[in-house]
Amino acid sequence: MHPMSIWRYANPVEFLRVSGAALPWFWAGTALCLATGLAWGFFGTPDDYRQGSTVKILFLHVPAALMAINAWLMMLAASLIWIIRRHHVSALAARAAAPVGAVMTVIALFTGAVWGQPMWGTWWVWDPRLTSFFILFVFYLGYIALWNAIDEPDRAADLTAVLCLVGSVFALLSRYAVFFWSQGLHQGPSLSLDRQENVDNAFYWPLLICIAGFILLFLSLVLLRTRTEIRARRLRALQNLQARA
Amino acid sequence: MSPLRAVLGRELRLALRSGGGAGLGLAFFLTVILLVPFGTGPDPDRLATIAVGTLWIGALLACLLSLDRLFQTDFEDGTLDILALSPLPMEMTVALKCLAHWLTTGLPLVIAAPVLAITLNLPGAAAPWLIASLAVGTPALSFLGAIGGALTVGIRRGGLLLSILVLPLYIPTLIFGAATVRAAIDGTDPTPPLLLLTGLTLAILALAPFAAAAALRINLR
Amino acid sequence: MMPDLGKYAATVLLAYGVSLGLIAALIAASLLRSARLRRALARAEAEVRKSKA
Amino acid sequence: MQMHTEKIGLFTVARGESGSGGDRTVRPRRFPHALPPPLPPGYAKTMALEFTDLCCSRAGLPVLTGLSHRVEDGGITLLRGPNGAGKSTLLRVLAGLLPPESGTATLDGIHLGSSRDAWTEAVAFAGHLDAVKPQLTVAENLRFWAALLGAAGIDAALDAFDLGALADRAAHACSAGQKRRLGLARLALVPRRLWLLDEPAVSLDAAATTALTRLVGAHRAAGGMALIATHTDLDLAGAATLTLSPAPPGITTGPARPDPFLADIAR
Repeated sequence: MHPMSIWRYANPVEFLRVSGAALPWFWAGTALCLATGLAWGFFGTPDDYRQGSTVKILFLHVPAALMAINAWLMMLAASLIWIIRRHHVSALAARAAAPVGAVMTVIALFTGAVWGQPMWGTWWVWDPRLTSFFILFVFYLGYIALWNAIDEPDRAADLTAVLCLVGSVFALLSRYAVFFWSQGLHQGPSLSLDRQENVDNAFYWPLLICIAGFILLFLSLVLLRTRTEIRARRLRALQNLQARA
Repeated sequence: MSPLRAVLGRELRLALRSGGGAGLGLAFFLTVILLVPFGTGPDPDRLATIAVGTLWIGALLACLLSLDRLFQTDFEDGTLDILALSPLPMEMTVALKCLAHWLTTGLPLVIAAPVLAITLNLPGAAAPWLIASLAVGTPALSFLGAIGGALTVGIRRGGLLLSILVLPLYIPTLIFGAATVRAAIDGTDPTPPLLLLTGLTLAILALAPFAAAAALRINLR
Repeated sequence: MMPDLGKYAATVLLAYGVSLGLIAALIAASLLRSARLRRALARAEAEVRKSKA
Repeated sequence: MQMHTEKIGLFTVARGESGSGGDRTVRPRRFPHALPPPLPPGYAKTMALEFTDLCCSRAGLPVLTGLSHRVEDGGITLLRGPNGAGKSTLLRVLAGLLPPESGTATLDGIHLGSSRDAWTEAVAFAGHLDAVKPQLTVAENLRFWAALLGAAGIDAALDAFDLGALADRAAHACSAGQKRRLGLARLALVPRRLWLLDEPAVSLDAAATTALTRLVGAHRAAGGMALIATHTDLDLAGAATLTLSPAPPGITTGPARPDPFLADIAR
């Protein structure tokens, strides 16, 4: 194997070494970005003329919603790597990411509901986007439950990878079906690459920093949890070793 | 007798013999529909507004009920090992088992649904669309259920997990199926959702056996 | 220092409080499990070394 | 340990010692387009079952650690060994149900993992489960398997284990031994090159055990091969014996693959 190959990091020992060195920096970046972005957003942005101070929820709602979807995409990629190349770290990273994605989904749903209450006059509407996130949350629950239900780690990795593939297709299908089922109250995308179409400049930079903070938070948590999963696998292997000795 | 007919005939025979539980799904469906008015009150107008949702969700749950038997008994008595080594591809075996499941569970629901719709005061004009949407949609329920059944086949008492895995997969089918009947009630054109439902079902019939067979092979290792 | 949140103060504070609480709980749970497995693994490694020696 | 690369699907992967790179579980793929390694000269025409350096683990525990053996045309091998030695695992690997982690197996020149159809048409597997449906009668059970496997009829199978009198009895009314006979009768439906039998004599009475040895004898006389895991003595003259022992307490499952989570304390 080529020494510069990225698959080098798929070796658990190598992964532990590199991630252990990187993790403090990730945590520092997370703390810095989240503190800056959220403080700027909370203290340093004006109220919206229509939505009042509720617009500050944007700085949690949008990054959490982004990460809820990106976490699933990361799990999909990791599952594919496991199926195709059978790198154990990849399967464990998918397992580690699932609860993080689920919590991000809950945050997106909760902040959406709290935000919607004064705007729409009700805590919950079956708005297509909220509903899609609700569906995504159920997929997360199923995925986590399947991991926990199977004793053999490699078999669990195989079966959850199949579920992740099927779930990805159906999460996407559900999204379009839900848009067919109900037209929404949501505003269009709040952030795009074209700054003219963006939310007001006053919100742009703090939002960007918050998104960076959430991405770093996700990465830190996934690294930490993957390290834990690797240790759990090694512990299991050592216990097997002792039991046979 | 061809291998295809052999598998299908055996599945049907097993479902219809004692302990097969072919009628249980239908009985469950009847019971659910019986309970609904106790929850909502007997007002016919109110019942009419929820009839479509009740019938479709009742069908969904009745279908779910028997899914854990789809592969579990064959897995436990070793039949699945031999089926996996037979000349039939695993995907075909899965598809045939799903077809048998639909014939013994889904089809009775399709036939019973319009009768029960009358008790829920569903407008008569919508009844043909209810039959059509269920006839087109319930095969997808059996085939999607096979994925969940295959994933949980090695898990003891996996029935609850199976429902958590399978029910979210039913969402698009439920949306288009119920939308067809609702459109008929509202007087709009019910064909677009019915066509979407048909396309969805065909795609599921084509692809689900591959996912289920892959999961079964993993569980047979 | 506290900005005037107007009539939506409760809404905004609730959203921030619960979200940050959830994130903190997730981090705490991850760290606790990490520490627990780290200890358990260290014990197991020591036992393996002892039985090898 | 030599290193060679092999084209598998889209990827070229290194086979052999994985060294520090990655933790790939090297296992033969079932994709039909995967090219099997070339056969040594003079090997392809050999009518035999041969497996080399088979390694396999169940639930993370090594079970087979580099097992090699050869069964000649018309040869019978009895698998011996204590519980947990890997007899059932070996049979499942050779049936094609369980992909080995490393090692190769060839049957009449067909590589395990290269063609599912060719392999499954050459083997018959009778596991420790009978695959008998209690709701069906004895004859219905057999007729199903006959139709599935493409057999002409079930009379020969009924005769092989003297099941004629039981033909119309519901299988749930059969004793354990009768169910076993029904499960084994499947072997007599269609000719297969290799029989893989897991404890076939369990719960069989003396007469049925004789019927079993007679059936295996006829199979051998027709040039068939068999691998039989058994604790009881079967009267099979000239049968070879392969004794399996539980994997030694150690790290690796074989020459090719150390457990990736124990790589640092592997040999």
